[in-house]
Amino acid sequence: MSARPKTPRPPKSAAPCKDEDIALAFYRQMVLIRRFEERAARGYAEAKIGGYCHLNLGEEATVVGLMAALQPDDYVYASYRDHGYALARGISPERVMAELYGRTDGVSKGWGGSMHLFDVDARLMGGYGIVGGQVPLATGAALAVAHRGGAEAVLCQMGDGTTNIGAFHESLNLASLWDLPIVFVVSNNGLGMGTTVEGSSAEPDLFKRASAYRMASERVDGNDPVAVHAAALRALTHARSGKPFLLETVTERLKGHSVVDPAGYRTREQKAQLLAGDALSAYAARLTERAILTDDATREIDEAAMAAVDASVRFADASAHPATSTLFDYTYATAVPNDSRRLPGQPLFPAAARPGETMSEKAPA
Amino acid sequence: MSARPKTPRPPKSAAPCKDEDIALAFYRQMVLIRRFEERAARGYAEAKIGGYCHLNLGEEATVVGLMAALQPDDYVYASYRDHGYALARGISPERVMAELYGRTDGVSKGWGGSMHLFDVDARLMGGYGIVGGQVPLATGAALAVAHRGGAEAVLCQMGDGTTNIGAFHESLNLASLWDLPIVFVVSNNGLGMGTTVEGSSAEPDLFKRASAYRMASERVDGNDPVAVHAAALRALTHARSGKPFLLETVTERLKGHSVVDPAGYRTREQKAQLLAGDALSAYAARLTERAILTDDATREIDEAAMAAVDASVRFADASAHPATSTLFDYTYATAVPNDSRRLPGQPLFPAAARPGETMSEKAPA
Amino acid sequence: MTVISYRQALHDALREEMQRDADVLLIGEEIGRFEGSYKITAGMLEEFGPRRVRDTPIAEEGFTGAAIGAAMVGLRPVVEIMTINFSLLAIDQIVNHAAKIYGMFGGQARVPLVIRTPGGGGQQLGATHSQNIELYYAFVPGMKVVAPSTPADAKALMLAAIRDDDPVLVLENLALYNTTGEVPDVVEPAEIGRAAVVRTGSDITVIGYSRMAVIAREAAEVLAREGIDVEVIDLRSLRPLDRVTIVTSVKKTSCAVVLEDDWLTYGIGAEIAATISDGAFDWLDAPVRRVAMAEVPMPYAKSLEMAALPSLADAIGAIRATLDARARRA
Amino acid sequence: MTVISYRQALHDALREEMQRDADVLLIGEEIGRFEGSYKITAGMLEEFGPRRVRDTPIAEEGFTGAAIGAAMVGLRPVVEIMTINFSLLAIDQIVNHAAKIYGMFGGQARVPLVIRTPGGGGQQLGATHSQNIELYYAFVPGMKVVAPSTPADAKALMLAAIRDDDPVLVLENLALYNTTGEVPDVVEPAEIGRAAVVRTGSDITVIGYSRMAVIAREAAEVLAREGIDVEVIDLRSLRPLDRVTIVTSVKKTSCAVVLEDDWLTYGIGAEIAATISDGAFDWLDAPVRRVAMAEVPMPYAKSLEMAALPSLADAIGAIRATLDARARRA
Ligand SMILES: Cc1ncc(C[n+]2csc(CCOP(=O)(O)OP(=O)(O)O)c2C)c(N)n1
Ligand SMILES: Cc1ncc(C[n+]2csc(CCOP(=O)(O)OP(=O)(O)O)c2C)c(N)n1
Ligand SMILES: [Mg+2]
Ligand SMILES: [Mg+2]
Repeated sequence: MSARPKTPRPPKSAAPCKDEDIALAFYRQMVLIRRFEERAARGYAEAKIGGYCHLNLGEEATVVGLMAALQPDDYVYASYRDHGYALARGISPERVMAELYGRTDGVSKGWGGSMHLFDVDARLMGGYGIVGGQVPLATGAALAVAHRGGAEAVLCQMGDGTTNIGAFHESLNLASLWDLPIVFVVSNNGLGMGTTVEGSSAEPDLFKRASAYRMASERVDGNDPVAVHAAALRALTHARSGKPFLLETVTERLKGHSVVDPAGYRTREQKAQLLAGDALSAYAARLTERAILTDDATREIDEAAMAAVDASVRFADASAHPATSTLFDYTYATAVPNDSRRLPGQPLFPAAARPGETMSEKAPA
Repeated sequence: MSARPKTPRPPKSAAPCKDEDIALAFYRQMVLIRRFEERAARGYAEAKIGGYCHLNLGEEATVVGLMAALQPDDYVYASYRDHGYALARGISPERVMAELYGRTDGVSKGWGGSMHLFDVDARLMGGYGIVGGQVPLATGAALAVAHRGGAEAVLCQMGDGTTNIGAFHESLNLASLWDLPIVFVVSNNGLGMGTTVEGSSAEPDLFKRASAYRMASERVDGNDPVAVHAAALRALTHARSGKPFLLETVTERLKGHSVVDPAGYRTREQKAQLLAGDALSAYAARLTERAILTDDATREIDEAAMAAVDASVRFADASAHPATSTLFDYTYATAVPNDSRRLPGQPLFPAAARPGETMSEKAPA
Repeated sequence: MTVISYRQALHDALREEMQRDADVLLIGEEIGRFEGSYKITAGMLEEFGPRRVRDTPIAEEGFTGAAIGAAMVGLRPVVEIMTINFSLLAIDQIVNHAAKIYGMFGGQARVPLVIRTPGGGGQQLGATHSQNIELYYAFVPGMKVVAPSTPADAKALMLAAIRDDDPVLVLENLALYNTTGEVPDVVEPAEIGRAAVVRTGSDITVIGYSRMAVIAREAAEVLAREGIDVEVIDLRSLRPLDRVTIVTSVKKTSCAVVLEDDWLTYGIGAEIAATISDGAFDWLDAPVRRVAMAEVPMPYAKSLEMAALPSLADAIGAIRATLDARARRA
Repeated sequence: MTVISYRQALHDALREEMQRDADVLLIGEEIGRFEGSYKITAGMLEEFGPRRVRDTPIAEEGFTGAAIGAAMVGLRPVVEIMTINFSLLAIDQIVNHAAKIYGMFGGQARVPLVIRTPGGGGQQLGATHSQNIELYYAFVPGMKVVAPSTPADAKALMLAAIRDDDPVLVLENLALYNTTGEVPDVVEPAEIGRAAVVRTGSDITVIGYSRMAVIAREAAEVLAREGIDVEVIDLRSLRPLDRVTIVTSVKKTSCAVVLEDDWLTYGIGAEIAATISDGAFDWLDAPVRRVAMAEVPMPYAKSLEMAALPSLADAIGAIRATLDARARRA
């Protein structure tokens, strides 16, 4: 394995302690995510980024509030809409952008892409492209913690639409039955792709679904990072005592489902309204009003974010594409004989000698 | 198709109207099911019946109360524990037993066996061996009814353990979202195979799970056929108005999970207690007390049931085994070219002539 | 004849059947308001309304199962599963229910269901979104599986699938949606279960389906310029599999290459190769070569993805090598 | 050496690993209080307690996924899926998650998971409970799939599977649980990915796995009495597939028969036949014959089930026919 930059495990006391400092730190992270996501959209348009690319635009408050509530040893499982979670968990924008670019210095070494960010040091246990796929996995990580009597908790993030899939039901039941230290977070941005919560969930008050598992739950304003942070802390405390929790954060998705979706199912007015009521500017206004944020600070924070994002692009662009020779490196962790390592153009059997001729003793791939 | 006995569609007014008559009719059916199931267990021991064989012993009151509440045109989907449902739906014991025997006169022509009873005339839309498999299907049948604006309802029976599988969640959500005319019935016999409801469902008050879908629900004493009948009528009325319903009937499984299960996880005392508190004898006692049932009637009913069951065995035994030539009859409803109709011992290609020789023009199977 | 896209052909087939038969309805995620992830159902909600164009929750097992149940009771649902990868969430309903109901109940209930779903890689979608797992359905008696490679076949096979009384999986392909081709003004439903010799040739038989049938035709054209005369078979139907057409061709050409977009070991091509090696045993002058995807979880990085996916160059290389192998044995 | 049953061998392997390594735990439906549907885990709950022997709700996707997640964080769960038919409920977690996690995240997380599950028909369990769909897992890069046919292999392969850092599916078989055989007192883990020549012979190669490897040995014994010398290969590992052992044998015998308990078209045997026809092309003197299940939803009736399942007689018939086919060409 190449020596790649590691995500420093944040010291336990890293969180700023004064309210204003916390508020500012949240704002700073929110701006970083906003700028990063805007830059990612541009990278996609430039064909530097491929595949599906889902942004946290509009959801920054939820992302930042949640991640701030975690201890360094806690585990995070996320959906494919995971860039912000990675950044807020302390992973460098460089390594996140490099992953979006599909390069060797990316968090997942270019194997995962936008939907599959993973960092073992940050205990970010992956973004997952299969809707709901992360939910049983996160439940299992919590089972492992409980099995070993650990003090960690697991945070499992998912979207609103994800509450309708079977894995959600099976996992919440297991977590409750087995008293697992896990917080299920539903980032309710009101939409699946274009389908509304009301159009897909017979109980649109999603947090109420926890009652089917005798699980505690709460709904919080997902546009307020401080409120999310406080709710997440409560939920995590609950979880650490062996009682899983369902937390619903109500937020908005500013743009289309993924960067290629023009969101034609929204009217022009709706789009304008969304941008106007945007949580980031609302939060900035609140902080300015409370004199926590000055115009200078706003500018400085924005510039710092832009600089970090620009640096991430330079880093990503400079990072190497994975070499074809590494294609077979990650099929198995435990090597076994007869693993097939054959490129599409290669024959299954090397042109063999015929009966009577001397045989090539090369093993088939 | 051979001319096989059809299940007569019961006339709408067939249900007896006086309370006592109803009570007696229920008792009569319960006894028939009891005797049939006991005989099925014997048939299994005699190796006349194969595969898995799950009995309704102890659940007769639930079965009879539910089926009595249906209109002739309503659809029934059931789990593999389906013998009683078939009988109470009016299918002749002969054709049910013949199916258990795997014979051509069986309801499913010997193709289904104990777990897969189906009768298109009785609108018994199948027993299903995959736990929860029937739940989306039944939901879809209700969708078809709603789509056509029909007046029928669908009754979907399942066990308590089945409420933990994803399909349950997805289906109840769909049914509620789409206002479908369906009653989901959970026959809660307290156990999966040997696992208790408390050991498998974080919310053991199973009917409460309906709230996760804003669905109405109710729990009823599943050992009282009259109570089940009344509750089912309420639920069906609700469903016909486009509001799905979840009905939980609390009952007991007298014996093992299937006929081969000695139920070693129950103590001798528990077993004795179960037999003592058996719903059939309790119901008989109640009817006797209310002078609805006399000793003579008890005897007559029992003898009639035994006679019917004996006749069913004779019928089944006399019915033909499906001929091997019919093996390929039911792979497809719409015939298509190149369907593979090959027995295991047959070559894929008939011994072909070699180049130069005259070719056999037979198509490969 | 008009030249339209594969996407349009699918759309047209759906629309015509919706107009023709009130029992046909569309069910799937985001097919209505969002107009379909790949826009096959664009405009359908507006034309046919929400009762016949059912947007569903994210619940593949539930809504696929519901479609099967609706089919049992006489509707003719067409389900969209957004990509074939997600069909794994619904496979119990498809394999254990849709494919079994007709047989398991002795022919008492039919399941006139269509499942439309695209396969295809090459879009940097990563390991879970780049699989070609049509094998899972083609393997199952009771299922029918068709895999058109042209707009004309897309339309004709979709029409056939909708009118068929059995569950039919129609394998679409992400990489083909924007390809175009001639489609007759009036299209008859195709016969499910027939392969097509889409180019006659005498030197070698190349067999493909879906995207790889397109690659096969392209390879044939390239090689034709060198005087190599390739016969191309487009399987069109994976179940039933038309062995006669394949074997008949190889008896003529005496060698064959199979192109497939799935993994080699146990892939669709294994059956094709085994079928040829058996049915044309005495005619075959070189081993049947298979060109398939590298056997790895598909990486996101473009460099790796390109290395893992079979290409036109791979196809041409394999054809040449097979002709060489025959020559060596001649 | 002791003679024990296949069931006992599996049980012993699990028990020894549970004793050896506290990270090993058992997860599945009815494995504790009920002692397992097929009693492989009898006594385990009592010995190891409910934290290490986890009875689950009926939720294949949930508990299999949870086991995968626990494996990601370092436990070594052994999941029982009651029969392979029910694995379709969990296949998204197995194929889209267990098999992908190591690669998709660039090697950062391992999934040391075992899935134990029996296949096998012949018990009149009907269409949904009689399938042999190991193909679905053997097809997937990232998975390992082993299929023991003897008590000794059952133990050795189970030990290997538990100690392996990748997801391994151990295919058991309903019809083999009560079969017996010699097992060494101390068993070393087997090497996953190796087939075994379990009987050497010179006339023909017969290849099988799981129950059909037993049938292969029986057929060899019957034919030996007539002087026909059959070489028998037990695949043991379906993924990776040991092509070298297969091809080497056929180069010696020059003809082969494949026995499989799944459906013929696209079944496991297709790959074996294709592999032989390619790798031993110039040595092969007759087409590779496959003996497989009839391609129907399995009927319940005994008469039909027996007709649909491959038998010893079918195997013997195919071997004779293949020897004849070779003789005709000699
Ligand atoms: C099993 C599965 N089905 C469908 C999809 C396609 N899909 C990707 S995202 C998405 C919508 C998810 O909505 P939600 O859970 O609310 O998350 P959000 O995107 O709003 O964060 C869908 C349907 C998928 N990836 N996986
Ligand atoms: C998907 C699936 N998983 C597991 C099984 C094995 N199985 C058959 S019945 C059963 C228990 C079902 O319990 P419940 O739903 O309470 O129904 P009951 O048998 O008590 O009527 C199990 C686990 C199965 N048939 N299908
Ligand atoms: Mg959403
Ligand atoms: Mg039960």
